[in-house]
Amino acid sequence: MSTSTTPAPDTQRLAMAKAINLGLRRAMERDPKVLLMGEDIGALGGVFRVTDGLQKDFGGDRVVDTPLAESGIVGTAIGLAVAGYRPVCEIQFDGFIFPAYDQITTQLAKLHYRSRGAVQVPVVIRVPYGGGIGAVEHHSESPEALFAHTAGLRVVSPANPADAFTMIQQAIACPDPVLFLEPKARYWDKADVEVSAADQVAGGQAGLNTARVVRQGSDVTVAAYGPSVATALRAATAAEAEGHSLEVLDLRTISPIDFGTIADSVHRTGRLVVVHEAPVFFGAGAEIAARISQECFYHLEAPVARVGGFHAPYPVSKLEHEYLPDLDRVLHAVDDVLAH
Amino acid sequence: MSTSTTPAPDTQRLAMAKAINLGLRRAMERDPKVLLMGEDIGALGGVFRVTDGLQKDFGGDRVVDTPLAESGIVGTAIGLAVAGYRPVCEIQFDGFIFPAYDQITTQLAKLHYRSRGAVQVPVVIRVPYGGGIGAVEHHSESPEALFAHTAGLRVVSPANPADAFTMIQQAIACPDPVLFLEPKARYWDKADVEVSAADQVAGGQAGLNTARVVRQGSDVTVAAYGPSVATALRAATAAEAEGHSLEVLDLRTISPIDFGTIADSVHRTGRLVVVHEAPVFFGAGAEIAARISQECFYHLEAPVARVGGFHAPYPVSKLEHEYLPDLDRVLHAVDDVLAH
Amino acid sequence: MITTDTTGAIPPVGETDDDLIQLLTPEGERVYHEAYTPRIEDLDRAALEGLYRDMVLVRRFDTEATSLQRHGELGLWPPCLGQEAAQIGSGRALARQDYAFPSYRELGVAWTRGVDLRKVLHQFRGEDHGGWDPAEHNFHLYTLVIGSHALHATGYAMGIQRDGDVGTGDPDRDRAVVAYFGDGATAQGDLNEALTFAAVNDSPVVFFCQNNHWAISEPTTRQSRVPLFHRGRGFGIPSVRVDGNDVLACYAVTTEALERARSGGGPTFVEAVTYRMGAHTTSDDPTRYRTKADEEVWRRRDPIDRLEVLLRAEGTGEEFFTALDAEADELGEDVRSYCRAIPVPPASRMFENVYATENALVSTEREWFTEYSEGFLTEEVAR
Amino acid sequence: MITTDTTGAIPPVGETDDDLIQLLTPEGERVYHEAYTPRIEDLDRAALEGLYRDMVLVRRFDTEATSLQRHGELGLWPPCLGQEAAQIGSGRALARQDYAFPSYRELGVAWTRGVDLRKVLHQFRGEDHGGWDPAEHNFHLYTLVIGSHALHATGYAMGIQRDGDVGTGDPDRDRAVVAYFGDGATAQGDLNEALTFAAVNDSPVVFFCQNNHWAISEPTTRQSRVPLFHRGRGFGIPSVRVDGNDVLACYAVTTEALERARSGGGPTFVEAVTYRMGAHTTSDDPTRYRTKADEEVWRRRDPIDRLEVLLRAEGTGEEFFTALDAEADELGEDVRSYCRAIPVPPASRMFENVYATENALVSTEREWFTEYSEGFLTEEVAR
Ligand SMILES: Cc1ncc(C[n+]2csc(CCOP(=O)(O)OP(=O)(O)O)c2C)c(N)n1
Ligand SMILES: Cc1ncc(C[n+]2csc(CCOP(=O)(O)OP(=O)(O)O)c2C)c(N)n1
Ligand SMILES: [Mg+2]
Ligand SMILES: [Mg+2]
Repeated sequence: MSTSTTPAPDTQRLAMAKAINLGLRRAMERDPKVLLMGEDIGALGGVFRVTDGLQKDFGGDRVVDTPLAESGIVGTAIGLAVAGYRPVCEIQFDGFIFPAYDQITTQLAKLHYRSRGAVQVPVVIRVPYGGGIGAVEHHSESPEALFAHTAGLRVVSPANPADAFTMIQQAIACPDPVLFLEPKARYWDKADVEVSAADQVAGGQAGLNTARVVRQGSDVTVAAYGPSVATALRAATAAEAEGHSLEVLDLRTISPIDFGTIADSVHRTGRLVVVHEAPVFFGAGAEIAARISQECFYHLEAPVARVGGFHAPYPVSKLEHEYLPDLDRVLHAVDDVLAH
Repeated sequence: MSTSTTPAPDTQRLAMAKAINLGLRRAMERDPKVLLMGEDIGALGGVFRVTDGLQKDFGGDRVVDTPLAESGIVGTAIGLAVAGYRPVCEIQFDGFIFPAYDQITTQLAKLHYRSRGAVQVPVVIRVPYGGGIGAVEHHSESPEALFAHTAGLRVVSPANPADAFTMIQQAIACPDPVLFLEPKARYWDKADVEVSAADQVAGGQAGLNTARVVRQGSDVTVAAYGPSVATALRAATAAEAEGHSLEVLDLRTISPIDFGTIADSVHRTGRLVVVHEAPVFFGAGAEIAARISQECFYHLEAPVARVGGFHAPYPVSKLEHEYLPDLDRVLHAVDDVLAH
Repeated sequence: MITTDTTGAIPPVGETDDDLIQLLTPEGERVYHEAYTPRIEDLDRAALEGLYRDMVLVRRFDTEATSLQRHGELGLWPPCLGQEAAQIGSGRALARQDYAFPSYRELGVAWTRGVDLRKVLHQFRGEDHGGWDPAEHNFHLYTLVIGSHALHATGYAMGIQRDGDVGTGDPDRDRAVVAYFGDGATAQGDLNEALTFAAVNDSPVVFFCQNNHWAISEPTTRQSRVPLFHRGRGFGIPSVRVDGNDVLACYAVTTEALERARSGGGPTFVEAVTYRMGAHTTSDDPTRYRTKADEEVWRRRDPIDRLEVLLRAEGTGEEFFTALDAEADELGEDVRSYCRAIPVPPASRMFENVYATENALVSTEREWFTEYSEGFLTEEVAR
Repeated sequence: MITTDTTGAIPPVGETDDDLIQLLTPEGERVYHEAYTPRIEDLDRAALEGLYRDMVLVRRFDTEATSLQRHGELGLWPPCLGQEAAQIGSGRALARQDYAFPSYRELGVAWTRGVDLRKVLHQFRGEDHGGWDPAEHNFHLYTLVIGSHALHATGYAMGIQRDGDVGTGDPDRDRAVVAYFGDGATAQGDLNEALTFAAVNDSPVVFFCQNNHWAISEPTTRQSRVPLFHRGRGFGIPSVRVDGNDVLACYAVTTEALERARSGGGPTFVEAVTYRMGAHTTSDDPTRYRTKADEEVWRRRDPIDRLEVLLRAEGTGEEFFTALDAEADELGEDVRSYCRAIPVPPASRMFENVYATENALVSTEREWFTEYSEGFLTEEVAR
């Protein structure tokens, strides 16, 4: 269904929410088996309007307003996938994915394995995640570590509109189930997106496997993903003023993790700070610190620092900016690793 | 309700399943608010017979055969706790806890916090976990990391009958919710249990907070918990024959982790191997390696080694002994850290 | 299900109106019902005026909260506009010792439980996840994860059974629980598991479903093929459908259900057919999924208007309404000043009550944070 | 619910027997039913003999598997003993293009889908998590997490709708799905969510509940106050209760339900009242929770015996039974030798099919394991 002629580059300035919307549209145009399911994704276009206009154009059978039941959404998506469809589920907020936890971890993640490859379940689960938008309880969580421990699932998170546009299409094209975490605080950030590249990039899987160096530097490596990449980049700018050169990595994928790119960078800088919003305890930073401490044992000049949420439920919104790792917390960690 | 006279020590030789049974009995005798809930725990005494005889002695209102619904079990236990009860839920097998995941992580773990201390939910969730018994799918999993990331829950696992007897009573006495992971492969292991100590030990909380050195050594620290402690001890014996002195720690608690005891040991040995059955990727070993690599940066003579399950669903039982970390895998890691 | 006729007779509510219990029509006329009229015989005029006052004050508070959100004083507000009869009628049926588990829109129920409504603002201002002590009012905290509290309610009811506070015949002792939830919640597994647990244990719990026709943008037809009270019957639970905009009928059916529960008859399922007259929350935009005409139909079925007609017909004088207006105005002003004065909590609050016991990890992180914040302050000062 | 009278007339099944559809009594006599007798008119004697053969061979296989477990050749076996009529009757109603989602006891259904039953042994020998290609037989893998596959079945049915294979009138095209589950499963949230999704989408799925009176040690009264087919009705789904030990009635009601589904009429809920004559699995000990007398009552309602009586009464000769015995014996012997010959899979299998695509983490771990195992071999050789 993809054309072999390369269209002239077509660049649009898009907010991330809109970039995902366009990526979904491209995927639906390309493959009639792609369908969207979730609560309020039809006429309303989703609470973040990510599916805006899609039901109008593709109809209620392909953009399905489901009953209010997350386990039901993922469970029926599995059945649809067995029947040859490529369902893209929307979970309305991070905190509401847990009723579907059993279907995701014991069913979706394992069906390919337990059928010894006979059954593929190319289900994508889109989740607006992370904090910073002043929301009430259960609307600001970062659950990635709770899924990355389970084999069979891919866990990814774009940090900018261009990656969001590409990666959502790669996720849909991928034969594995993908948990697609959308940093909701970044939904309105705008950037140039090369929308003509859709067909080519969607074929590849780079965004689902590899990290990317988004700023080069020589003193300290700062590895982040999703909403924290912007924080890391701001920290790098601020550090520069103080004479420190930070290399910023956008990990993009949390399962698998592209350890190679991290190790390469650490071989050069000798220092690593990992940043994420999720609690530090048992978070992605633990896995990264463990692995890099091992692989770069003789290169690390300071212990790997982890900057993230505290071991406490996500706080009330009036306190979330104390809870979330911000510019200052990242710089504090940078100072720490440099002091070693 | 506890008496102040200390009875003469009374030691019985008990299998772990029986030790837990006796611990439950003591807790129920001591506090009429303690009640047990789960599938098949009444007349059948549970599929592992851990609740054997308790319904007969305490009645169907205190040993409740519930409908077949794990979310319902934990959800109603929360309500019972709000009403002043201390429910002890049994989840029949590790692989069946996930339908209750939402109730455990978004409700049980958070109620004390969100009510700013007004509501306590002293619910214990008992789960036979881990592999090695030749079972079919979903009956051999080690889900501890999937719960330790969530604040508000305590996650513990006894490794021997004496701790099992004490810790189950401490868990029930604890005002926090506790995930109590029982290493099912060790249910039939027997040891001497000082059963007269019940009242005293149940008052304390040591088993819910601290690790224990179960074998002293000087070359390498091996930290394990639950079913892997026996493996670590066997490895220590084997290593001794080859001239290596291993110090074995029984962590006992996975949330919180007693980093102090681990760091103390590593300060002496300079080397650490962490062993658990759960997959290594995002497992408890990651958190331990990350923290110890930081705290003992100048004491570690080799990177922390992690020995555990692979990033794959738990395999068929004919292959589980290839999957599970065994004596040889532990020794292999010991050799590795010693070779550094 | 939605009728768009906005003229002439007010269309009947719902599809299977034969089943709908109604004691007060939208036009404000009493309807006689053999089983339920006797249950409101104790409601004299003062009591009716009390119910009216409840609804008016709750609506005023609710309207103020919505406008506080518009002015940036609250992060979010889920209005209960239009659902006052369902909430006040059922809430006033509860005895002091009964217990209610709300969802997140039960402002009216909170009022009947004696909760200072201003406490409800804290959560939506982002200052507290709760705001009141549940035990003080026998009114649980709001639960935002749809459906999950129905299990808590059922468990609490199982606790009442174990306390022996069911079927003793002592009106001060026997107790029951009410779980409040919406039409959307009926699709959740947890809600259905609660029905199973309550049914097989004969637990004293009333499942009070406010079918307000919408779960955000989805009409009730996306959650069920048939009226929702059928659901309860499928679990062997006595179930009734009531006009949720009729405060008298809501009071009557809840009274009956609570009596059944307290006396050992087990659970009841109530479907109160009402309408969410406002947006889902202040973040929502209903124009995307429903028409003004639909809303207009339901405006004409307003729960407060019809009781006013009845009261006036039965002799309540203008003074009552004037005095109530003044009381509402006062309440409104007070709410605004109270809300603006809610202080930002100290950052250390983040680390409090994570556990009920000392926890080494929390202590370590709190200490780090304190040092970090202080160092930060020092730095700032130094600059 | 359990009757302990073991003499005299065989007690009727269930509590509300008026509702129970039965076409063949435990005594082997035909019962006329206006709606359902016409649905078995196409079953001539050869067809009845076929159903009988199905049940006998499945039972023999099942008995062999139980005994293989006792001899240590299988890790576990969940016998379907006593449930043959429910499984064969419903399974034979399926068309080739229909799809079935079993739980873990549906040996009889597997047989009707053309699955080589020996493949089912692999899972219980601990050699495979599955054992067959679902697409080859339109028979999904066993699902051990209770209730979860009901959602998969519903989703598959939603796929059929999107394929346009419902209501075309073309008997080779229209398709439907059957979800098999037990009485215990009705308590799970997922099962109830499946009923909601199927109902609001009018999806072509039959919910076939084998109420075998037990969920391990818990009687059905711990899962429901009322007969389980009420549950379906609560969701607005047409629901029937059938004698699950009557292969003819099971065939008839499933045929009707599938027709409704294929023609666009949406889901049906079937409660087949049967009995788990054996242990829950070979690990279970039913003497702890039920009496021999209870079991004896149900032995007298055996689904195979009653069809034998009918067949003999309607002219099937001894040769048929003798030949079938021989066939069963042959099958039994073959099963034993097959089972013992199942090879232990290579350890590398652990790393296969974790993902459908290349995954760096899996590759790294597989490589490590290969090296580690080889090193180990080398060491062994060296010693
Ligand atoms: C488990 C879960 N999923 C999704 C949401 C997001 N959400 C909040 S309210 C709502 C609709 C609820 O509808 P209903 O139950 O009818 O109650 P109403 O809002 O109408 O009072 C949704 C989908 C949630 N809070 N919890
Ligand atoms: C979610 C889940 N919880 C618990 C179990 C353990 N378990 C296996 S079978 C069973 C009883 C099932 O009863 P029922 O649904 O009536 O089916 P039957 O075994 O009678 O065929 C239980 C509790 C499970 N497999 N899955
Ligand atoms: Mg609603
Ligand atoms: Mg059963």
